[in-house]
This record gives sequence, C-alpha cells and structure tokens, in this order.
Amino acid sequence: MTMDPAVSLGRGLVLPNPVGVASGTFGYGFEAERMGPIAHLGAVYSKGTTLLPREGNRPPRISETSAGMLNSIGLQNPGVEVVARDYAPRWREWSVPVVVNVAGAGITEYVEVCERLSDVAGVAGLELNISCPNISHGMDFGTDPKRAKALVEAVRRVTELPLIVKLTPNVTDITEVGRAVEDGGADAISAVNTYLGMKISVKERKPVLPGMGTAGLSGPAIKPLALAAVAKLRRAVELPLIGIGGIGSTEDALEYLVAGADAIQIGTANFYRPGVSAEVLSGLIQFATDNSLQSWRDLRWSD
Amino acid sequence: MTMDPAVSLGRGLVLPNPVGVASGTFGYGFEAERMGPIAHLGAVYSKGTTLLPREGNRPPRISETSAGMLNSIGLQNPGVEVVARDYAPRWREWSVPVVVNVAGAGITEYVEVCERLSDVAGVAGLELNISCPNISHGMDFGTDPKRAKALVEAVRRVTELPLIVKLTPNVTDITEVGRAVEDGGADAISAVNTYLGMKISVKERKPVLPGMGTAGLSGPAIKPLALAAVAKLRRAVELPLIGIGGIGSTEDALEYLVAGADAIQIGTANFYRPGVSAEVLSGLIQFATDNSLQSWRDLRWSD
Amino acid sequence: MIRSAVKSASELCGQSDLSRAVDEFATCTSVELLQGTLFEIRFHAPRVAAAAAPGEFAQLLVDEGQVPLLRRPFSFSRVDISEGTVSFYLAAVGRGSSRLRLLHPGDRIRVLGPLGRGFSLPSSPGRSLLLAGGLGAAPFPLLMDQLIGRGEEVIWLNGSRSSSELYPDHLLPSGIQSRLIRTQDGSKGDPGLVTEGLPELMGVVQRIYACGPNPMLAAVYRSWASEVAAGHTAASLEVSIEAPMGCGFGTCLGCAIPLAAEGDESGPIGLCCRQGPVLPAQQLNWDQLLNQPAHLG
Amino acid sequence: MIRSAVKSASELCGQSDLSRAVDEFATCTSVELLQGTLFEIRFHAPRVAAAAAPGEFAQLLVDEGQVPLLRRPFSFSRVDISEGTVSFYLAAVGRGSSRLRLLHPGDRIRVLGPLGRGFSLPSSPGRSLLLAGGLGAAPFPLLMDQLIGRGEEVIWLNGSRSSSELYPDHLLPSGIQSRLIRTQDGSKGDPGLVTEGLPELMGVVQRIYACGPNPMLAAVYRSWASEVAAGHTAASLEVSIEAPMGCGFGTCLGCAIPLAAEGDESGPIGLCCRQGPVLPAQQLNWDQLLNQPAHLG
Ligand SMILES: Cc1cc2nc3c(=O)[nH]c(=O)nc-3n(C[C@H](O)[C@H](O)[C@H](O)COP(=O)(O)OP(=O)(O)OC[C@H]3O[C@@H](n4cnc5c(N)ncnc54)[C@H](O)[C@@H]3O)c2cc1C
Ligand SMILES: Cc1cc2nc3c(=O)[nH]c(=O)nc-3n(C[C@H](O)[C@H](O)[C@H](O)COP(=O)(O)OP(=O)(O)OC[C@H]3O[C@@H](n4cnc5c(N)ncnc54)[C@H](O)[C@@H]3O)c2cc1C
Ligand SMILES: Cc1cc2nc3c(=O)[nH]c(=O)nc-3n(C[C@H](O)[C@H](O)[C@H](O)COP(=O)(O)O)c2cc1C
Ligand SMILES: Cc1cc2nc3c(=O)[nH]c(=O)nc-3n(C[C@H](O)[C@H](O)[C@H](O)COP(=O)(O)O)c2cc1C
Ligand code: FES
Ligand code: FES
Repeated sequence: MTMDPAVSLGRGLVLPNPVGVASGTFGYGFEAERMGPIAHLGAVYSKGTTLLPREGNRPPRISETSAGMLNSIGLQNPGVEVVARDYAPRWREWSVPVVVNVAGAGITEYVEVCERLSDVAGVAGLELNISCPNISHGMDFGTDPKRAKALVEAVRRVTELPLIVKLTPNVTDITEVGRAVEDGGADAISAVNTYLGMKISVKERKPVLPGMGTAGLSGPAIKPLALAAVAKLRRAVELPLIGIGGIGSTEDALEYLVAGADAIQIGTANFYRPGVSAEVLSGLIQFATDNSLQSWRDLRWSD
Repeated sequence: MTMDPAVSLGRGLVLPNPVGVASGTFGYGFEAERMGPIAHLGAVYSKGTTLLPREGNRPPRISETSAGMLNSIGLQNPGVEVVARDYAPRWREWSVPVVVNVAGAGITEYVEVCERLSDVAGVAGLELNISCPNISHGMDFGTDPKRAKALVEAVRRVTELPLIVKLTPNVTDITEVGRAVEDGGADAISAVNTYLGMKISVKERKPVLPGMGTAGLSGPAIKPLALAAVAKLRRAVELPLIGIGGIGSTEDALEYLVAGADAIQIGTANFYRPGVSAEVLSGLIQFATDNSLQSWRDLRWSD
Repeated sequence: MIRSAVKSASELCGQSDLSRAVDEFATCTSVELLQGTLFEIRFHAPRVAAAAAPGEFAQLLVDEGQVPLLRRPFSFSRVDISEGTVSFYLAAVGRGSSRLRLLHPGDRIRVLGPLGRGFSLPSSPGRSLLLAGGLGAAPFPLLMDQLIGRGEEVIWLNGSRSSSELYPDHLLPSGIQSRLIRTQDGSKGDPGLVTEGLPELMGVVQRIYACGPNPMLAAVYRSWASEVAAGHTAASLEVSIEAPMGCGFGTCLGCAIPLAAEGDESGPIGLCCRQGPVLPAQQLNWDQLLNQPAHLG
Repeated sequence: MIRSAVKSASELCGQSDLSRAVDEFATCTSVELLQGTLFEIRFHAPRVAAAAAPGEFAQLLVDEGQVPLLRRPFSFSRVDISEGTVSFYLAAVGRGSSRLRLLHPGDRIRVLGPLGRGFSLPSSPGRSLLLAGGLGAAPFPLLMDQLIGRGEEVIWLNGSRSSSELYPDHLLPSGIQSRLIRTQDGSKGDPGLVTEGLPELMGVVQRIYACGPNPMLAAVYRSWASEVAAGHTAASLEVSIEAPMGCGFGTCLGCAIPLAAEGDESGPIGLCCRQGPVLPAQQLNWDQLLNQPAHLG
C-alpha cells in the first residue's frame, strides 16, 4: 500500500489507522495487552471514567439477544484519579493513542474529570460520553442539543486535548445534536452508543436486567441502524466522524467508511473475537491496496 | 384452558385471541389463505393502503441484515377503492377480523381513506400508519406529537371504526406521541413500526437500497428495542397496546405480554415461517393452561 | 409513482399457484461436493417432490429464523418422485449457501415449495434449446428430464467463465441430443460467450429456455428479438430470473421486477416469486433489469 | 453505589493469568451423546489443552459472531495433553449448547482458553471431597486426574435430581477412593440431597471442592461454615460458580459477582471470569448470590 493509513481527528490527534476499539469493550487496554499484541490498533477508547470510583450495577448485567447483547454495567470504573495516576503512565509506553472516555452526572463532573486528565501524559484525547443509557440522567445531554452544546463549551474551556463527543442514537434526529456539539467546539464526533433495549424473563415475569430493565443494545443487530445514523450525520456536520455499531469484519468497517466515517470503533466483537481488530485492519489495508485507494475518503459515497 | 383468550381493543373491536399478523407482512390475507388455514388468527392487519394505487419503489427493495431485514417497499398497494370494493367483501366471509392499515401523504388523504372504509362491511378497524419510513414525509406525523394528535382527531371525526394508531420508534421519547394520540381519541396503539436503517454495498460504494438508502429494519434484531418501547408506553398510556417487533416464537410473544402488550402482531417471521402464527397461538394457549392464567393480563410485569 | 398497475402484473403474466406449496421439514440425504464451491444437495421431501415442476423453486430455511434470517430461493434441479427427493445445485457464495454446504445427511431443515411459475412444456414435441450460464444450469436437469420424457429433442448449451464452473456431466439425464460447451477462457469446449453462434441455433428450434446472469439473459433476449423481428425464428424464449426474496409467495412485495407493457416499454412492477421466476422474455423490461445492482446482498 | 472497591476485588481474590489464553481454531473430534440432553464434546486444540488446569474454562464460539453472538463458557472436563484434546461435559439447554450438540467430527470452531482461576491443588497429599450437583460434575474428572496423580485420596460425591442426570461412570478416571451417589428421587444411590451427611464427611477431609447450582453451593457453604466455626473441620472449601459472560477475560465487566469483605459482609463486586470461577467459599457474598435470578438468559 502506498497510501498513508493514518486518520486525523483534529487538534493534532492523528491515529495511525482508522481501527479503534470502543469504550467499555476493551477496559483500559491492560487485559488485551496480556492476551496478545495491541500495537496494531489505531486507538484505544477507554472504559467510561467518572470523577469518583464507581462499583457499577448489581448483577446480572448482560443478556444476549438475537445478534446483539444488552448491557447494564453502570459505569463501573476506578475513578479519574487512578486513571490519571496509575494508568496513563503505562499508556505513555504504548505507540497506540489512548482516548479516555469521560462520563459524568452533570456539567461539573465532566469538567472536573476532563480538567484532571488535561495535562496528563499518555492521554491522547477525550471522548465525552453524553449517551450512556445505564445511569440515571446518562442520556440527558445526548438527547438535548442545547445542553449538549453547553456541555461541550464548558469542557472546551478547561482542556486543550482533542475532544470527541459520543452521541446517542436514541433520538428523533441525531443531526441536531451533531450540529450542536460541532457548534460547541467538538473536534470529532463518535456515533453511536448503544440503543435502549430490554429483555424479559417470562419465567419471572419481569425484565432480566435490574432496575427498570432497560439496557444498552450493541452488536451486529444494530449495525444497519448505526450506519444510517452515521450517513445522516455525514450530511449534517463537517467534523471527522468515528463510526461505531456492530462492526465485526472488514466488510462492516468498509460500510462505515463508505457511509462517511473517517475512523471506526469495534465494540462487542472484541468480546467474542479478541483478534478481530487486527483482522479488520489487515483487511482494510488489503482492500486499499487492491483498489489503489489514495485515501480512505476515496471510499465515500457521494450521491 | 378455561380462560377466554379474546382481547378487546376498544370501541367494540374484540379479537378472538392476541395473535395478529402485521401490516405489510401478510398482504391482504389472500396469499396466506391459499397456502393454508388462517382461521386461527386473532386479526389480520392489511398492507398499508393509500387513496390512489401506488406502484411502490423501484427494486431492489429488501436486504438482509444480522437477524433482521431492511425493506423499502414504498407502500405498493392497489388503492382504497379496490380494497373497499373487491377485498372487503371477501373478508366478510372470514371469521378473522381484518384491520386496514392506512397511510397517507397528509391529513386529507388519511381522512379520505378512512372515510371511504368507514361503512364497509368486512373492515373491522383501522390502523393509522403514521410511521412509514419509506415514503417522503412518511414519518412526520409519527415524530411530532402535535401533528399526530391533530391527525387522530381529524380521522376520529369521520369514522366510528375502532382506531388503532401505529407508532414509529424513531423518536427520542415514544411516550410523548403515545400520549398525544391517546388524547386525540385513538382506541388503541400499536408499537412499533420499523427502525430506520441502512445497508451499504461496498462494491458499489453506495447504499444497497435506492434513494437515500434508508429503509425500515424489522425482525429479531429489533425485538429488544421494541420491547423497551412497549414497556415504556405501558407506563404512559391507558390504551390497549399491540406489541410488534421481532416476534417469532411463543416466548417472544410472552415477553411482550409481560412488558404490557394486550395483543401482538407477527411481522417478518411470516416470511420465513409461514406457519408461525398458528404455532405461537397454540404455544400461548398451552402456556395459559399450564400456568392457570385467568387473563393475559396476569402475565403483566408490575414492578 | 402512482399508477393503477398492480393488478395488471398478474393480468399480464399470470401468477403462481400457491395452493400447491408445502412447508416440509426435510431431511438432507446427501451433499455432493463438486468443483470449487459448487455442490448438489438433496433432501427427502416427498410432498414437495411430488408437486415440483421445472423452473419452480423452493425456499430453504437455513437457520430457524435468526442468521441468516430469510429463506434462500433455489430452483429444483433434479427431482426423484419415487424416492421423494429434491436436489438443488448451487455454489457456496454467501452465508446461506455456505451453511447449506456444511449440512450433513440426517440434518433437517424446512423446505417450502413448489413456488413460482416454471417453464412451459410443449404440447407437441419439437426441438428445444436449453441455454445456461454458470449457475444458471440449476433448473435444467429437471426440465430436460421432462422434455426428453415427452419426446422433445434437447440441445444443451452450457457456458461459463471456465471449465470449473460448468454443470457436471454426470448429473445430466441421458437422452440429450447435442451438447455444446462454451468457456470464456477456452478451458473446455469452444472459447467464447454463449451468445456466439446463437442466431443460427435459434433458427432450428421451437423453444428456447435460458437461465444465467442478467447481462447474459439480456444479450440472449436482444439476439432473439432481432431474429424474431427479422423473421429468422419463431421460437419462444423463456428466461428464469432472480430477485432478492423476502417470502417467495407474494406477501412481502420485496422481489419486484420491472415488466414491459409492450416490447421494451416500461410496464408495471411484477413479483419475481409470483409472475416469475420464469417469464416469456418479452414480458420483461430489460433496460431496467440491467440497471439493478448486481450485488443484492 | 460509589465506592473505591474495584481494585480490591483482585487484591482480595487474585485474578486470572490472561497471558496463558490462546484462541485456537479447534477441530471437533467427537460428540458422545449421553443420557437425555447430556453429552461430552471433544476438540483437538493442542495449545489450549497444554495450558488447561482443573477448574479453568474455555469460551466456545458457536457461531462466527451472529447467533448466538457471545461465546459460551464451559469448564474443562477432561484433557488429554498427548492427544492435544479438551473435552467439555454439558447439557443442550439453550441455543448455544444445542448447536454444539449438533457438531460433527471435523467441524471447526474457536476455543479460547484457558481462562479464569481454577482449583488450588494440594502441595502435599491428603484427602479431598469432590462434591457435584448435576452438571456441576463437569470440572471434576480433570481435577480428579490431577489429584490422584499427586497421590491424593479422592471421595466423589455426585448428586442430582435423578439417575439420568448423574455423571457417567465410564468417563471417570480410575483411582477414585470412594464414590457416593445421591438422587433426589432415589432412582440411584441414596435418596436425598448431597448436603445430607455432609458434616461427617467434612470432618475427614482436608479439602472440599464443590460445583453445582447456587442453592446447593450455598447450603454446602453454610454447612461447612458452621462445622468450621464449631471446630469440627479445618478443611478448605472451594466452589466453582457461574455468571453470564460477555468476554471471559475481564473487559466487559458483565460477569459481576458479589464478594464478601469479611465473612458474609457485603464486599466489592468481583468478576467471575477473573476472580473466579473457582473461589474460596468464604470470599463470596452468599446472600446476594442467591438473590440473583436463576434464569440468566
Ligand atoms: C427463483 C430463484 C432461484 C434460484 N435458484 C438458484 C439455484 O438453483 N442455484 C443457485 O446457486 N442459486 C440460485 N438462486 C440464487 C440464490 O438464491 C442465491 O445465490 C442465494 O440466495 C444466496 O444466498 P447466500 O446466503 O449464500 O448469499 P448472501 O449474499 O449472503 O445473501 C444475502 C441476501 O441476498 C439474497 N441473494 C443473494 N444473491 C442472490 C441472487 N443471486 N438472487 C436472489 N437473491 C440473492 C439472499 O437470498 C439473501 O437474502 C436463485 C434465486 C432465485 C430468486
Ligand atoms: C465458568 C463457567 C463454566 C461453565 N461450565 C459448564 C460446563 O462445564 N458444563 C455445562 O453444561 N455448563 C457450564 N456452564 C454453564 C454454561 O455456560 C451455560 O449452560 C451455557 O452458556 C448456556 O448456553 P446456551 O446458549 O445453551 O443457553 P442460553 O440460555 O440460550 O444462553 C443465553 C445466555 O445466557 C448465558 N447462560 C445461560 N445459562 C448460563 C449459566 N448457567 N451460566 C452462565 N451463563 C449462562 C449464556 O452464556 C448466554 O449468554 C458454565 C458457566 C460458566 C460461567
Ligand atoms: C459492555 C459494554 C460496555 C460499554 N461501556 C461504555 C462506556 O463506558 N462508555 C461508552 O461511551 N460506551 C460504552 N459502550 C458502548 C460501546 O462503546 C459502543 O458504542 C456500542 O457497544 C456499539 O458498538 P458495538 O455494536 O460494536 O458494540 C459499552 C458497550 C458495551 C457492550
Ligand atoms: C416488507 C414489510 C412491509 C411493511 N409494510 C408496512 C405497511 O405497509 N404498513 C405498516 O404500518 N407497517 C409495515 N411494515 C412494518 C410491520 O408491520 C412491523 O411493524 C415491523 O415489521 C416490525 O415487526 P417485525 O419485526 O415482526 O417484522 C412492514 C414491514 C415489512 C418487513
Ligand atoms: S419474495 Fe416476497 S413477494 Fe416475492
Ligand atoms: S465475562 Fe467479561 S468481564 Fe467477565
């Protein structure tokens, strides 16, 4: 391949290639590092991180559906302090850029977490998770363009790190929120987070997962939906887009690149196919070579 | 079973049992009638019917996804005149109630179609499809509570037939539209129609399906999403609910009854398992017997 | 796109008889692996076998309703009524066909059929040209069987890119009058396309049956149409075409095919599963057919 | 639910060594159908076999990533390093296990393992009680093999609802000291629950290993705890527990299990796949474990 596989997400964040691994499906990267090489990755997006440590929801937390899975982890994470102090130094040794996925209960928490991570070596960027369906109010920012914009503006003020905003698909029109975060000063958009779903235990006559029973659906089942969301966003915003949802093969990744994504994240597939990211990357590179691509953008559909 | 399997959807519409077949997946019932018995059905919901005949979209119109299918049929139908004149008389001979699914480009068309069907023997009820994603503006009513309410009110004025409103799930909060159509005078709500999705042909670097490439996703893939929508609606409205989305087994149907549905519709499964509705019905009846249910409502989850 | 054309598709072309279809829980009796990804798979499905006619198809349920979700349509390739078996000739191309290739004798899947409209059989014997490109050979062994049984003279013209994609001789019935082989790479038979030398052949037959990729069928149609116009042949031409199918029996409206109102004029939308898959070539709108993307998945 | 407990799960209980896991494209070598839906399935997976230890598990990829989507966790039941095979003992209960039962020798699937933390093996020989309820027998043949190999005396207590759910004798290794059978319906061995007569047994062993349904394990734990408190036994108790698993290697956080901080006190959340599946019984919060729905699907 003569083409440069790198992808720029703005504000100096250049990924060596478009294939990243999605937040919450790769921990903080240390498990995968033990199991095999990870140096091929374009980026690692960390588990959602909050100000204080969170224990997450009570079990059960996951349930399988047709070509999908529901999760209600509840943002179990060690808190930003541990991430900044213990994890980031280890990431500094990696060639793979690590983007920390940030969650919060309100603007203040997001701002504090982002501020704490701002000058930490080893943190290549921030991904604001304004779309986690598994904590109360986790989606308020993601479903309200005004609040989404205000959040991005507030975070923008405290950090020079590249700022990716991760959108929820559980809205009537995802482009409204996309435009709002673009206006608010985001550097890139990742789309999408999980879809609100439910699984019922007929035996127990109640939802399988605790609380109200709703949880986030991910996996191949959602790919057509997420792809439509990315294609819509592509027409609405100028920002680099990271496509997420049901990617488990080179063909899947290519579909997102055609739909308008600049990069992609593999999520659930990491669970059932730990080697998937390396395969997808080499598949993409093979495709680029076979088709003499000059840039990933050559793939883009322009009707 | 000592329990009466019948289900009342309001305004005198009593279905012999909760198992119906969804609009667009059973034609007008005549193909299935040729292939085998249909007398067991709780209801047939007809293909979406418009004022004038429609040829539908150019092919290709369908594409398979993981545990789902995308369709962009574009409301091919013979128009209300043929339905009222030629089809309804045949339905009169059936023991199965037939609900005509009605679509339109604006309030006037909906009203005219409903008016035309109003005194036609053989038509047991109307299902307003305010949620078809495959014609331009097909979702405007379904995504805007105010317009949805106005539409229902307008139709309500011209017909005494039981009025079911079929909601789209492609909204931030389906309960807002649910409440609006309840206020507007609907007798029941069916939920949900298909989810907006897309499939891309990497070879051709464009969507598989024509136009903007978006189409409606149905099948097992959407079941967790549709189930969550039904569970949410159950807490928001008093009206009878008809659960739809990915039902292909007795267990699936039971999940919807637990989530709060009064009846269900089987859609895509009719394509790959033409015998599915009979199996689901006998499975439900077996379950009711084994569990000594007094009413389907006994199944309902009440947290 | 509002027009009062829906009924006329069946008025124009007739439609399949759904009352013959049976959804049989069939037992795989053999999977014969052929060259490359090609294979023939046989099922014990006596009720389907008893009703199957040449050119008709069955819908195979590869998975009990998950992935792949939809049934897969395959033409009856060979039928043995006394044994109660139906055979399909196919290539492992995608998820469904690849899963079928992995079936073992004894495995059971649902086979729904017969569906669609098949080839018309001659009322009095004459000479037929059966023209197949690649996998398009699938429906012809059964058709030959019935034609030969009726005393018809059969000319078998089988073309493909290379010899590895030709229909295997040992599966053909006996009694074929002449066999012509064409491969694009010349690896077997005459090098070239099936359409070469076609006008001459058309002049000596009463019936032409064709099945293969759309571009091939369109070329055959054009060649035939000009021979007919020139008065060089009075042979009929029936083609078996494909469309993505949701159901196979007319309820999903997914298998739309462009029909011709008169000649090449744009006509109503037809359903491949009910007006087809076999149609008189003049009933199709070939320009529109060729405009459809090759990749259906 | 904010607490600084995440790290302490591994501090408290240790965690699995992920560097030994291999994702091997394994070939099915046999499927032995046993009573009812029970079967033993064997794979040629030499790298996994070489690393597998008793109580550890593998994640089997039944379908290449569609339906069922997630891998299925099964404990190594028997391992033959020289042949390079691993065997799993299971029942066809749901979609994944039922598909596994339909595999044929020669079929290939991915087997990822070894994963999790297994049973601790004695440093000097003594007497062990291996206590299994129903399918809980699965990990024990391998454990016995290694215990007996180290000169340990093995007492095998196998209980189930009825004789049809007992682990088959012919798959057990030789050298077991005593075998006790209990069935609830009395169809084989002594009628009753495995917990009956347990206190006496506990008094005569150094180690107890248990695997089975949660209620059974909880009863064993309570019985053991009171014997320990009364000073009647100094035996250790290790249990193998189950949780729905997304990954099997600590990244999905889906397999949360309630740990005990001290005794029955509520402790941090642990991961079944990393702190377990085998844990010293006192490290679990049994009240919370029992509160989880039995139906995980
Ligand atoms: C009436 C009819 C008869 C056929 N007879 C034969 C036959 O005898 N032998 C044979 O090898 N093939 C035949 N085909 C084509 C065959 O149906 C497809 O090759 C098959 O469906 C591919 O499925 P897959 O899962 O392997 O491929 P995938 O690409 O995974 O299929 C994805 C989707 O596209 C559809 N699809 C893909 N290719 C085609 C196609 N060419 N035509 C229609 N739909 C397609 C599939 O049905 C499925 O819904 C026939 C098609 C039709 C419509
Ligand atoms: C560490 C570990 C070791 C195990 N070892 C064995 C063994 O050796 N033999 C054996 O028969 N079973 C064992 N199980 C249970 C086995 O994993 C389940 O029976 C199996 O996953 C069921 O899958 P299914 O598709 O057949 O059922 P389904 O009900 O269709 O499964 C649906 C989902 O629920 C999960 N699930 C269902 N039952 C269980 C369960 N009991 N535990 C965890 N997840 C479950 C499945 O993994 C899947 O994600 C073990 C479980 C764990 C966690
Ligand atoms: C178990 C699990 C945990 C997740 N945790 C997070 C998270 O902490 N933050 C976040 O932004 N997204 C989280 N996600 C969403 C994924 O990053 C991704 O957006 C989603 O799963 C869709 O991609 P997929 O279909 O490839 O899995 C999680 C997903 C799963 C399955
Ligand atoms: C091919 C096809 C055509 C459809 N046509 C209509 C329609 O005309 N009117 C309508 O309200 N819904 C239509 N639907 C939606 C279904 O009625 C149903 O709401 C949806 O498919 C979800 O159910 P399922 O997952 O069981 O298929 C159609 C669905 C399919 C698959
Ligand atoms: S395949 Fe459904 S209408 Fe033809
Ligand atoms: S199974 Fe994923 S963390 Fe344990």
